[in-house]
Amino acid sequence: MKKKKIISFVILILVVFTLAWLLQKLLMPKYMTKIVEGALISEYYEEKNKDHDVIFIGDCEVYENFSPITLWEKYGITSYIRGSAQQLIWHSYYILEDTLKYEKPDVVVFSVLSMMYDKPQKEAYNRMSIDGLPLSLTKIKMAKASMLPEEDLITYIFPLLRFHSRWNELSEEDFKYWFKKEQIAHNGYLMRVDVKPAGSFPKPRKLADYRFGDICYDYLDKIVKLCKDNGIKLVLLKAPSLYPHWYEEWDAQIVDYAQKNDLLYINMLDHLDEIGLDYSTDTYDAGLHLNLSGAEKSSAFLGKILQKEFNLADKRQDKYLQAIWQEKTDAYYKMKEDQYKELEEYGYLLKFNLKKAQEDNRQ
Amino acid sequence: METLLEILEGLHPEIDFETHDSLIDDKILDSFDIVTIIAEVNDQYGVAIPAHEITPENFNSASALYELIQRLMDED
Amino acid sequence: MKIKIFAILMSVSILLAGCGSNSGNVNPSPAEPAETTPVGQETKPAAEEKSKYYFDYNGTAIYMNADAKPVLDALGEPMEFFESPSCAIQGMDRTYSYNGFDLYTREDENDENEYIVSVVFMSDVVETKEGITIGSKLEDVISKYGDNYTKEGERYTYTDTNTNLSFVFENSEVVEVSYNLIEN
Amino acid sequence: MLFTSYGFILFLCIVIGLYYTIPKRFQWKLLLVASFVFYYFSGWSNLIYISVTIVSTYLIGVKLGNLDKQQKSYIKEHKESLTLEEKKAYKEKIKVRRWRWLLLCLLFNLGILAVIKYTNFAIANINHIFTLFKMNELSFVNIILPMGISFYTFQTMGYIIDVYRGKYEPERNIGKLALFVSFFPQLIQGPISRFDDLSQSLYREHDFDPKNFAFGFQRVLWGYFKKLVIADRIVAAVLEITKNPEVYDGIFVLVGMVYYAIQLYADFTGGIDITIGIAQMLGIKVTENFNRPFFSKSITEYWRRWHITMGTWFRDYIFYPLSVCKPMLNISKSSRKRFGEEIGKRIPVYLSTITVWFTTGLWHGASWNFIVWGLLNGFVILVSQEFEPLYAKFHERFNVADTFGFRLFQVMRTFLLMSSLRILDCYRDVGVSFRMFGSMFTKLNINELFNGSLLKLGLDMSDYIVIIIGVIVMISVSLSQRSGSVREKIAGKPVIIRYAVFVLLFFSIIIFGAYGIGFDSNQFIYNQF
Repeated sequence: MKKKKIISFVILILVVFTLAWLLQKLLMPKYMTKIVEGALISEYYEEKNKDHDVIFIGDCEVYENFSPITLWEKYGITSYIRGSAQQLIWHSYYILEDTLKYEKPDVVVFSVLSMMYDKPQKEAYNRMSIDGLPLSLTKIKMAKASMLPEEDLITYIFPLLRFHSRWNELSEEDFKYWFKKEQIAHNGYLMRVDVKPAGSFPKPRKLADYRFGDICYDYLDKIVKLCKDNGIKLVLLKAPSLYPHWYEEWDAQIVDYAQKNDLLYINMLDHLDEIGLDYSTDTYDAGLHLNLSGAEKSSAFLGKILQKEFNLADKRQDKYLQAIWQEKTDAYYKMKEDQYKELEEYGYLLKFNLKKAQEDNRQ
Repeated sequence: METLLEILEGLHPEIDFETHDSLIDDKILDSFDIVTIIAEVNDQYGVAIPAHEITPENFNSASALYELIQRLMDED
Repeated sequence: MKIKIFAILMSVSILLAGCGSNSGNVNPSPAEPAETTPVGQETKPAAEEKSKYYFDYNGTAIYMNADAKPVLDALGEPMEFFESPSCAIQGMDRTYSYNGFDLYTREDENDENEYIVSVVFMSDVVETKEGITIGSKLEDVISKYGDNYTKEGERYTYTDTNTNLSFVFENSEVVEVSYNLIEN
Repeated sequence: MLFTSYGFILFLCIVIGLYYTIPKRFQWKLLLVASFVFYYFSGWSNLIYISVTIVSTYLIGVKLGNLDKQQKSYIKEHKESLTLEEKKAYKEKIKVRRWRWLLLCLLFNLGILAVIKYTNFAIANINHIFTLFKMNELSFVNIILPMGISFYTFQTMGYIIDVYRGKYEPERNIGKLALFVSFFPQLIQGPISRFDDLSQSLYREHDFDPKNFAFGFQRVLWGYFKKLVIADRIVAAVLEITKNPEVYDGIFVLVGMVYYAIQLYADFTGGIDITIGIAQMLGIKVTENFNRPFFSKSITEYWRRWHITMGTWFRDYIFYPLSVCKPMLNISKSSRKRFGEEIGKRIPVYLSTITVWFTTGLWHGASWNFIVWGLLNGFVILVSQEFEPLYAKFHERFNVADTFGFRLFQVMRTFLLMSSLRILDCYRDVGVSFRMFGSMFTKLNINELFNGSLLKLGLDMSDYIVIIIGVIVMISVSLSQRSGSVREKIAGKPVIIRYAVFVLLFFSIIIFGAYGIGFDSNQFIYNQF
């Protein structure tokens, strides 16, 4: 009799855990049609061939302004962008630490704009950067480092405890992507083809203190050390976006930091004409982020430097990689066409203009 | 014993106090009745039933109550 | 024996009274916790009392956190306009540039009403109603606004209810004046 | 540390895990340590208050015990040589000394409670008077109220009075007494246990009994269900209504009353279920604090089924001693002479009832609305006491007493009466409460209910569905409790059904619980006490 009781008890525990897992997957936001940036981080783990020459880490400055497909097509460099919305520097550090569990890239490119934020901004951004990671010690450390006061660490270990209240917001999307998610980015690049020419920008405001926060410098040191320990070349990068304003005082600090740590620092804002960016056609939100044509130009520029500085081999002849990247390139161009078609039909991209789409009830 | 029965009947004429032996448990006597009984007993027998003697054993039946009064009488 | 215990109790109660009053977080409402307080009583902010720091641009009083629509209509067509959606979430930050100052507004992602978050002077064409503008000296500022400011680097900030008025100096001359909404 | 915080759940798992692994003789010591750790999290200065109460009660308890022993041995020794008078005089001397020690303990501990809880209330009132005379006002004192002080102070005072009365021997081991006072599940909101009840199971060695453990765990889950799924979800609407009396009057006051009754019931009984459930998981028996109160048919019956331990505490330690003490008996004697039998009989009862209900109100909170709430309760009880004969005549004419309809009427009447008394808790201001109660009749228009304004109270349709289902579940559980414990019935069912019920209950808490970022998980109403 005792044995039977234990077995039935074990079955109960199993049932509870599977049910909890199923409900968690159902209730967690899917980020497939709304706020797609949320799905970027988890997409990396679906990648079959986790072996890239270059890994990008950072916020929208990387996942909107560079296209790994162009890097491959022009220079045979394999790359992946591990970006997420409002990715703060400690997010970047832990995401890099997590990525190194799967692969050892030759070069890591880090977008330095996130140095301007020295405290977590919004709970939603924390969730989008952290929930995508599989449960691991890195994820727990990352959550601890980024949590706002009202957040609990356990809700990152069991996200069901955070998203349980979505039960009355479940939509068709939640059921459709319950188990299988669609790919929304190309090796981390979020494509947008629409255009919105840049106008003027408000004059930059005077800051009380231009020095970056100490916590930012701590984590920058940690990233430098992590790369050194793994024999990876770290590149500091300022993407060519015109807003938020990149103060000279900030630039000076990064230049100084790069010299002290013998790192390559590229401020693409100083090479706009060399890149050939035209902010009336190459941006989709008046200069904040580049669109597809802008991203391809900036990738071409960056690829040349990376290849020269770190003599990255041109792997376009590699049969194995060719097959993999052919598939990625086809998907890339297919999405490009679809987006152009959508642009002609509606005049804007549905996925990125939810409110307008709902108003014209096309969603 | 008669005076005691008179007091009890005054409160609940419908109850036959001679035989009934669970006045408290059946919630026939509530806290008001108990207080009035104590006041009456103090008046008639000149004996003050202390608060900690207010227990179901002492108040469940008229006989038990009478025993209590006797005990308190020869104590002081 | 009795006196000993009595003495101990008395001394303890004196100690108690001492630690009682200086102990940690203050009970928000001085009055009682109640048997059945309906809990989480965030009292609705009393009618938004106006902060004494507001920008007056020829007759239009611009308060922080105020509804943007009437102010924008009053100020008329801005010289320049700039809009920046926050990274992924649907909120919207906007900047309207007028003659000599920029007006910053924000639109919440859920309730869609646009409110004013800050006003920044860039030239001496405009000044605060107390008469301070670009180029004013540190002494003028202190004489007009007093000295209970908080200093952070080169920025001197005066705070009142939901607004702070801050001046940035370069070699003790004002180079920027701004009214900012304090976000809690 | 709140029952609804993750920290508490972790703390609980650790304590229970240790409890059943360490050698049995250390079990109660573990609980003592756990209780102090638990209390530490509510603020270290609170530890001092509770320790002072424990030490003072222990010392004086032992003192009373010694005096009692001294008296018995002295009498036994000089059995022959002492005359009756000498014996009586000696007993009297000892009695007076024990009385003085009791008084010292009561004044000291109740003094602490009074100083901490009521100083600001007293200052507020003094200020009112000062303003009359245009004198400058006293400033408020910022004393944070230690968690659960009202409960553990009353519990210790009950212990010391019982020891004084010789009901049982004082506890000689200070650790055990400390555990009785600070047993963590009941520290925050009671129940107010009696030492002779709780000590029977508190100090015994318990080995793991699966059935008891499972029943305790189910009761904890049931407590969390009521608290998180129902109470914390409906509180938003209660707040919306009570915070804007000028906007929500008329029918909304009734809506607010009913919502508040649901919230209070679910919150308080839920918390007590968690307390009793945890104790049961540890093999410890804690007295029940509720007995399906909303089915009571009269106010007196209601107060015998709602917050039972408070009711019995006030009855045993205030109502009875007050009504049988010498001065009261003299008053009743003299009033009987002067006003005759009828009134004379009533005076002591009236006086003690009013005093008891005044103190009950005051105990609930240091503000006038609670005192008025208490007095109103007392008043209604006395009035229904007076109407007894009227009811009796009524029942003779139409013997409708045990028809279902009449009993339903009585239950509804009691529910509505108690809910309207509770308005004083919601509006926290006597004037506003009465005005709102009045507006229920003057500005009553029913169709306000159906124009969708119910959905603007912070609850949308899905919230209402969850609450309605929750209330139905609560009612059906209460109904089935009439014929024996629900958990026994479930335990009788085949395994599949038992597990299904458990899984359903568990996941309804996780999914429909009103906790986390979306809702600021509320403290238990009672434990701000």
